[in-house]
Amino acid sequence: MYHNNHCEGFQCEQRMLEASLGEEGGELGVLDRLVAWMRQRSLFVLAYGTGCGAIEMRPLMTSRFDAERFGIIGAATPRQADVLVISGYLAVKTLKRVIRSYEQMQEPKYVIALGSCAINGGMYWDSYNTIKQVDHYIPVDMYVTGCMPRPEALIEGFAALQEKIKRGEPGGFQRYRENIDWYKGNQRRVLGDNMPPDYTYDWYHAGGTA
Amino acid sequence: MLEFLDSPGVLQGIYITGSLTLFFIGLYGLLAKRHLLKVLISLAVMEMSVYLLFVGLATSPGETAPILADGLATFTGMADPVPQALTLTAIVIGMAVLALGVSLAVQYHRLTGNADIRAMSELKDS
Amino acid sequence: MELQLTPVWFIALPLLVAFASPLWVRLQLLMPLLFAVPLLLLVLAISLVPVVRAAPLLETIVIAPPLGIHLHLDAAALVMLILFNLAGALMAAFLWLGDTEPYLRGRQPFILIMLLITGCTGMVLTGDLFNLYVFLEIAGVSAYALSALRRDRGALEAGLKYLIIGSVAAVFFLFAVVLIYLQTGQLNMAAVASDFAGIPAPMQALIGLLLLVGLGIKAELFPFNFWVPDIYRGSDPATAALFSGILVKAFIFVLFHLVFLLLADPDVARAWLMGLGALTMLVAELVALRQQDLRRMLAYSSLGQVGLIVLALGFASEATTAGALFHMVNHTLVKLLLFFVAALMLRRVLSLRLGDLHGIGHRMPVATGLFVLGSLAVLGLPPLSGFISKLWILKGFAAAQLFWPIALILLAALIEAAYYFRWIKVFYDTDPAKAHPGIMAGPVQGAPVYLPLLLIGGLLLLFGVAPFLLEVSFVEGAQSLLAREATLEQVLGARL
Amino acid sequence: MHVILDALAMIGLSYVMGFLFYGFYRQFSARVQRRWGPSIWQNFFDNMKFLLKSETLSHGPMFFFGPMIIAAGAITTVLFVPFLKDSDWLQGFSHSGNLILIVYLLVVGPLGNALAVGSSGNPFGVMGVTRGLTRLMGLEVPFFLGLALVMLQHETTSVHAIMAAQDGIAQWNLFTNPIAFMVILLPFIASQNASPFDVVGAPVEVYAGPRVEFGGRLLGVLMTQNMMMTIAKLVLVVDLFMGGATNIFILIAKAFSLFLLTAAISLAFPRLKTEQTVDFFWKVPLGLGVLGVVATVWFPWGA
Amino acid sequence: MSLIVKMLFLAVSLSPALTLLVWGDAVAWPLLGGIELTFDLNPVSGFFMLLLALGAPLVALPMLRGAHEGPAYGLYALLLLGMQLLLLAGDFIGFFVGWEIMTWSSYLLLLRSERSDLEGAQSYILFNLASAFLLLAGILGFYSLTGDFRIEALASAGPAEQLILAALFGGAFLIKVGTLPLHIWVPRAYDQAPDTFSAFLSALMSKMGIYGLVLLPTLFPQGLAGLLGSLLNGPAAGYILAWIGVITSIIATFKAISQEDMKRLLAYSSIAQVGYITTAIGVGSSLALGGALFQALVHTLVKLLLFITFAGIILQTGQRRFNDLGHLIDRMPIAFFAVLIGIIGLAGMPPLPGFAAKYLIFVALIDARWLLLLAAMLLSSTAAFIYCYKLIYAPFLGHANSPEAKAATEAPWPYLVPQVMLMGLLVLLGIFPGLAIELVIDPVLIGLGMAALGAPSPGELATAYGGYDGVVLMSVFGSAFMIVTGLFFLLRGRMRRAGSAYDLSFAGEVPTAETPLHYGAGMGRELRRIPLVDWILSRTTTRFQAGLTRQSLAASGLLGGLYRRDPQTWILLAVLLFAVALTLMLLAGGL
Repeated sequence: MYHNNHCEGFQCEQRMLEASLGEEGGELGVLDRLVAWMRQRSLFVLAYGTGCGAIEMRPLMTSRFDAERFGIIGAATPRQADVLVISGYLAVKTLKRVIRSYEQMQEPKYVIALGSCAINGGMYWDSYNTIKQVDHYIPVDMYVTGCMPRPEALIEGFAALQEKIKRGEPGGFQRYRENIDWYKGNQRRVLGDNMPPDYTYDWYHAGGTA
Repeated sequence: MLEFLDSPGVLQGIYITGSLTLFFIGLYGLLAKRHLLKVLISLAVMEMSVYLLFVGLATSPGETAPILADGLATFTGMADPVPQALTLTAIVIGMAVLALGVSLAVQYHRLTGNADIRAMSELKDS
Repeated sequence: MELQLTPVWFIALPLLVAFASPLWVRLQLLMPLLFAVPLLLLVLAISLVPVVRAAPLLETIVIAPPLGIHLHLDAAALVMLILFNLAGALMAAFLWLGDTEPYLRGRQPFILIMLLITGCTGMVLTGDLFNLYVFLEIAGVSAYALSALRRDRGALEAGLKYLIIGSVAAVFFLFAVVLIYLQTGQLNMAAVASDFAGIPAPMQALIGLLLLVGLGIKAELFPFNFWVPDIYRGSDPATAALFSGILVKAFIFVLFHLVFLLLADPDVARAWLMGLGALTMLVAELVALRQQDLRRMLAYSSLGQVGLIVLALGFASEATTAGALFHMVNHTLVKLLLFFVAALMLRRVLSLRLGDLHGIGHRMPVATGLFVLGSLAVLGLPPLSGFISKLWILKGFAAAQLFWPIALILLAALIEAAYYFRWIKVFYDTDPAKAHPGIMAGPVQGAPVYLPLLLIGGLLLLFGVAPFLLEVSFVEGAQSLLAREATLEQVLGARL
Repeated sequence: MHVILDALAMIGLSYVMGFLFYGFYRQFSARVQRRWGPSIWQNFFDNMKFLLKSETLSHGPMFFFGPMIIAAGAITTVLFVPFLKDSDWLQGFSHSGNLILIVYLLVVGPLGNALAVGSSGNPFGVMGVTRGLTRLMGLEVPFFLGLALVMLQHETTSVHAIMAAQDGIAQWNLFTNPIAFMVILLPFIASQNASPFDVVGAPVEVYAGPRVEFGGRLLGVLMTQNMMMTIAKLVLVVDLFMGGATNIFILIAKAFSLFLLTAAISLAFPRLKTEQTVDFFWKVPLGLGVLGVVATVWFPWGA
Repeated sequence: MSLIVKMLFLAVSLSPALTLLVWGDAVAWPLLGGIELTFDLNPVSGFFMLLLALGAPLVALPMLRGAHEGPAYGLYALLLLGMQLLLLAGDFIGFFVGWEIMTWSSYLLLLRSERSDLEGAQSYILFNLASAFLLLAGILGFYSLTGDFRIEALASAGPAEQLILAALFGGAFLIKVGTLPLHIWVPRAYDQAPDTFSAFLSALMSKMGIYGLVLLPTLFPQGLAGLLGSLLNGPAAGYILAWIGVITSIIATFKAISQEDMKRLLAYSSIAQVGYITTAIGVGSSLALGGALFQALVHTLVKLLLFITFAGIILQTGQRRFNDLGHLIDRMPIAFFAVLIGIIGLAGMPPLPGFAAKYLIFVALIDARWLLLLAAMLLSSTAAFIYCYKLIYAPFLGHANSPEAKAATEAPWPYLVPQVMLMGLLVLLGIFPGLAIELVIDPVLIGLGMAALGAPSPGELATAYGGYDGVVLMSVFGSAFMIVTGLFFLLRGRMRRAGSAYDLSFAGEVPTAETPLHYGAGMGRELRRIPLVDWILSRTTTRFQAGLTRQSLAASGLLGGLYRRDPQTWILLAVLLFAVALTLMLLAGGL
């Protein structure tokens, strides 16, 4: 089903990581830099708590941490959101929703993996239904480690993401677009027939323009 | 002995009482009897009472029949001929009605085996 | 020998023709004659219009009134004559042209119909009370026999009921005549009228009530009209058309003729008659709401219209009287039309129950269309003639500033509409689940039978659009009906 | 040429005022909540970010045209509200319009957008539209009644004439007709889609609202028109009740003070449910309006 | 053969236009007893004749489609005849004749629908006849005062008599326009009538009631003000009428919102819209009447457009409930635009002419100082947005909910031609409200002896209270729309077409065709949580009317019992009555 599969497993990850090396913001034009600056100054976070990390996201909006001063606020629907925070472990069941929500977000869009569970399975490393590595299924732009990371760490992660956006580095969404077959293959391996609809896959393969 | 009966007042009183009695007998039969023929007979009795009343009240004692015969050339002392003529006519008509009624009743009985006026309910359909 | 065009012919000709019926049977002229005689008389009546307009015709039989019997043909009576003969001719045409049941085509119905028309004509024409009784019984007997004509259970039952109740009415009437004669020694109506005021008041009341009950039963007034639906239901629809179209009209005419003639002051009777008329109308319309049989429904509708006519005549102003006369004409035509349609439906579906007539409008479009036309006319909806006559009556009441009859008449019309349109809706029902296709399907009727129906429809429309054609007749009729003094003078003056 | 420049100036002014006012509002509310709050330009950034998104989902032509209609409606509304009194500038086409027209124009855009929401096929969006229309039904009655009191007071529907009649501060309708101002104040807040009457959009908390399916540039257009519309409404109320303005600074000052008032009220109250909103409007402001009518029209104290 | 009949029918449907164009002198037709029917065309009737001339052919066109239906054509011709008689009549009898012909011919047309049931048909004819008989009663009352049937002002009459007359006539016309609580026939009839005929009922026949209401004040020497004096700046009698109209439109609007059937919704909306007209007539000033006439004009066009369009949808899909339709926008784009234009007109939004009408009425209310009425009217007209939205959302947007809706195609051309023409007319009227005032409204006002409204330019609607310019409005809005759209495309970025209709933001879930996504029928249900709306929606007059029916049937059964007895009972009754009456009379005579 998912054709265009030139590589497999680790090789692909390597290639994907290498593809973004060596690009710098200095190469951006003035207009692009302005656009990038605007984008990093306003990040709408999809209010979607997948696991225990969601508890740590809430304080972000409160008076104590006040993420709004960085332009970070919540958004109710994926159509309006720029950032998806994978907050904690992902079950197989949740993964499908996460993928669907991610595909419904409008580019440019970014993913932050929050906590060890999302990054490498953490304490659920041998659970039968927990996703070990989120970046096998959707592209992750920023990893915030810890179990659990404090809100300050999350803000740190956001700031790093903003920095990355400002530099004009290619986001994870571009990786997703280019390696859609690999991602879909991985997703299928976990989800089996219970895959989310192929709208985005078809869109990318139809050329994805206009 | 019974001459007082000849006085017009008493005589007419008798006629009136009698015919009214007859009338009410007829009316009773009409209202209370269920057999078709009895009802028709009661009707005839009612009619009869009216004829009797008419003829009775239109005639005074001593008057003769209004027939110009046997040398009678004038109308003196004769009863008023009109009521009698009318009564005759009415009797004929009454006859005709009665005959029709009886024939219908007989046919009805033949057809349905029923002669009870209150059991005639073919037409009550609503 | 020159044949004189006198009112006697209206009575004599049908009688003669009726009694010579064996001859017509042999010559196979029954049906043509049944049609031709009323037609001839109709032509005669119409030709008499200018004559009567000049002065009422007074035809003395043997001896001059008050001793002798006389026929009195005034404008009102002429209207009724034209109506009766027109209705008779239409009825005959319907029987002749259609695929009529055999019991309506023989000698017996021929005689009976002729006698019925004769009786009604006689009642309208005669100037003598006892003669009136005779004609009343002639009409009555022929009606009893007619309603029992089919000789099945329902028809016999109807005939018997009709006979019993009709005889009671006749007894009451006869009683009144007897009392009148005993009190006044007169039988001539005009003579009685001039002496009537001299009768003691209690006796007047008794006579009045006897007359009211006797004629009320015959003329289908409210507390005395319970028999009507049964009779109409049991008779053949075509004969019911005659009862509703001719017989009732004759009795209403007689009732009011007597009232207007006998009472110097019609106010005495006004309250009674208007009250009874209004009651008749409202009760009948209300009861009709629930009817499930077309004939019963038409019977109640007939009662309602009778109530309206009595209400209008009872008021006795010129406009309402003229309107009522016009309404009589309309009602006769309409009821002929409706009962004829009912007859046609009965022949086709073999039932006239509401449930069996679902969707008949799609199978008998012309007949149902005519039914709709008739309904509109009977409801008094323009542009049909029923509207004009109702308007005339209502206008009479309005001009007299009397508003309760207007309210009642309109209310009754609304109730009437409720059931007529219910039937129409059922006729045009498109729900196939309710329709009974093919059950009890009788033969399809030929086209000619629709001719008299279409003619009636045309007349209804014509009188509705151009009522001025008839206006003079009705106004003169009303005037002659109300002109007590002039009539007395004319009749009694002829004696002197 | 003058007309075009004037129109562009009005559009620009209303946009700039719009994002600044909103930015101020966010900061103000942050300070009330003892936060630092975003920069005053934050709304501009948000809006620009959306307008510069590289991907925009569309559910069909009507979905696309809805935001266009609402934006056109906002621009039309702005152009029919006179911003300045006794000036050739910032008048737009207000001489061809009147107060009732403006009140109706305020609704044109949202209805056009409602079509787009429906076209998306998302039931949550339609639910939001219904809520919005219901709230509109509630607020419009007292709002219009208050405006009608003003129109009756000056016997005209022309905004210019009403503005011209308020010469000095003593003639401000705010003072000559305080009941009318009180009647319209809360409906006015609701028409700004501000708390406590903001359950329609239900930002952040509820997965519903008319904008549920909009993203990218279309959402940017919606945000733009929202800011402009807010300013148009503010200026309208300034014109009607605060005597209008003779130059831009006075205009900004008056509009800002009015905005401060409404913002303060907004921040002080929690959100109402839709039916509570409607019931509230039909009871309190409308009741006040009826009292106002009785007091000023049926039994006028002046006469 | 059938083609010739159809062409003939089309020609007949043009007869109102012909009458309007070539009518010469007055025509008189003697009836009897000094009653003479006179027919003439005056400016007031000319206005309504114009509506008829516009509507009749447009309704006739879709009727021609399909099988040849002789009786329907005939009845339609009769209906047109009746309405023309009504409009031309110079006397009450002619008016009544036309009124009744209209009533029964439309009833018979109604019967031709397969959907018509006994209840609906009965309520249609009975309410209309009740209206007619009230009218007749009023006419007779008028006659008893003047001795004449001509339609002209009463010369002299006491205040009580004037009030009774006004109540009778008013009652008649209010039933016809479907005022609450006498409206129950309207939704039933509009729902059950043949689909194209509903357009005629709503657009044109309700206008005859309006015609009557417009004529009503002219019967009295000082108009409505002469009845009960004046209140604030308007007639007190009109204040009552106006409240009747407004309450009607409020309740009908909420009822409309709660409907689940397209035609029933339109029916209630029709009641509401005509309620506005009633209100405006109640105000009675020249501004208000101008507004009323304008509203009548707009409502005619809008309802023709909407009913014909929905008739087309029902023809193509066979579905009429909001639940069963959806997403027809791609398959029936012309119908979509027709409904769009229609609801904009219905809601009275600028720039379409519905706004002009509302504007005039609002200004008239302010002028009369009847502000509470204004508020109430505004309530109904903003609540109308909800049903307008439902009207376009449920059939055209959202998701297709039945196989028919998924496969529908655009309606055939006899449906589309009227739609396109009406859309064009509405847009034109919206751009040039002043033109309509000059050409159509002012002659009527002058004919009624009122001040003309006037219009400085074709695009401008001007009143003493200010006005607006339709041309400017339309061009500003149009250019703004184009500029915004153009700018949008200048921005960088791509548009992405949703992969499927079910590609929805649905809380991470994946909706499918089985998911209940259509919000059409349920829309407005949550309004019941508002106490006032709940109170309105939970009340209905059907129960009262059913009770009335039951009671009259019970009375019928009770009285009918007398007729079901045997002959002996009848005779007994007669004799008893005779005896009682005799006793009474003797007693009365003796005493």
